[in-house]
Amino acid sequence: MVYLTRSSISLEALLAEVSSPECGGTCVFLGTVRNGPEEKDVTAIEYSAYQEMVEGELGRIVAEAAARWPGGRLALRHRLGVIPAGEASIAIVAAAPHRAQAFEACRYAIEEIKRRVPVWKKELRSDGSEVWVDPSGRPTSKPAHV
Amino acid sequence: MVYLTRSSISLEALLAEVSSPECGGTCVFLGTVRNGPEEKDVTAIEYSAYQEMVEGELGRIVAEAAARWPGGRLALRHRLGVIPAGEASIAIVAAAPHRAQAFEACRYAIEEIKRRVPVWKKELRSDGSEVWVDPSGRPTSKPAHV
Amino acid sequence: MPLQPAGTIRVRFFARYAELVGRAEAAVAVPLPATVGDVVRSVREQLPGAGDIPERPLAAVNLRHARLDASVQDGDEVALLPPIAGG
Amino acid sequence: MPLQPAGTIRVRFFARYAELVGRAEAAVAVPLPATVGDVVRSVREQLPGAGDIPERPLAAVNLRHARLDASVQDGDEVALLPPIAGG
Repeated sequence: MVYLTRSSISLEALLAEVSSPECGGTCVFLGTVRNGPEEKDVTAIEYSAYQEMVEGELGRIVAEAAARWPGGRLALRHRLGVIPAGEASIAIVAAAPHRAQAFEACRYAIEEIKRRVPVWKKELRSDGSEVWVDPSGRPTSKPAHV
Repeated sequence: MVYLTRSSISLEALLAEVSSPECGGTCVFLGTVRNGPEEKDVTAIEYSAYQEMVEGELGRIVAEAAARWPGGRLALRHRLGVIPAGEASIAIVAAAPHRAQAFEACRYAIEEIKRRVPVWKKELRSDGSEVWVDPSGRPTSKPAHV
Repeated sequence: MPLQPAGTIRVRFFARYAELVGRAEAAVAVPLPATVGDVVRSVREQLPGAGDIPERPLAAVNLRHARLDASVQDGDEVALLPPIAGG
Repeated sequence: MPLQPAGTIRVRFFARYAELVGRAEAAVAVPLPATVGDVVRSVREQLPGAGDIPERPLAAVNLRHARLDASVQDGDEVALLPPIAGG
């Protein structure tokens, strides 16, 4: 596993991966498990994936970003398994000579990941129910075990 | 000093400031002292500021972002003094319920900072020369001590 | 009449689809030539529980996204992907 | 003829401008009413080294960015700001 992990994501390690004297701007995106007003007492989300394909797609996204923003550097990690609310499920770090490139590369990576990378999430709620999350970000499918 | 510091910036502390269960997306911008092909052996940059005004402008930028992206949270630190190449001079952390808001708020903050916040930098080069940096990001003014 | 050649496709299920069919994968025989759509039809007809998988699901062939009209060969791996929700 | 009132402006210099004038601040007397532009002119005429400050520098009055035609009052703090290069 290159891009996938089942442990906490170390932002520091990712920053070290891209750090370079030529890069003056670094943009980071962190996606964290949310339990806000749109959710219903989410205690954690269980992330599952088509792992072999995820590794392939993420590698392609990194290569695309490298081609599109030459001189930039991109590192990322997606966490799988049960992730408690508040912890990061994904971290993307894009460093570039100038800030516009860093922002653009980072945004590109997360948008492509949301669109292409086969990962699924199931909300685990405090009442014990489990609900698959649909791509709009809201759970709409029937509870899985009813 | 609220937004200014003369020590290393702790990204972890800034992330903790904005972290919230309602915010699922966090965008970070780090500006680091560069020594790339556009520079000439820059060992460090000395940052100076009109400190009272910097604090006021940064406070207004944070307030503007709060008004523009309600539900979002912004934290930032600008470092002053001599900063060695590779270390961060600025860190901005924007958390929001959804990622688009986090990216936009973070980008807004850095663009406004570059435009409005009275901070200056002087490149310290390995040959002992010192050069004020102009806003385009390149040193063009005459060396200061010649 | 010559015998029509058949291919064996390894079909993989994930997330909610895996729950619907109660398994993570199946070997499905299809007459060749065949498309991803043909594999989906076979799966939905043959596997208990698979009728609740949409007629036109997101799919991948050999670890790459593929349209339903893409062709499949003997030995290919076809994955049926619920709506992606990563990141 | 009545005496024209005068104001005392605290002028602050930063970065390269502070190096040019060899000081961080000065008290400058200007006849009132006056604008930021009037203060800049007085500074450039009166202070040794200040002639190298541009005629139309970036400026602030009382910690806020101000145009050169903004008016100043007795006791105001006017800052002359080299091109901003922060972040």
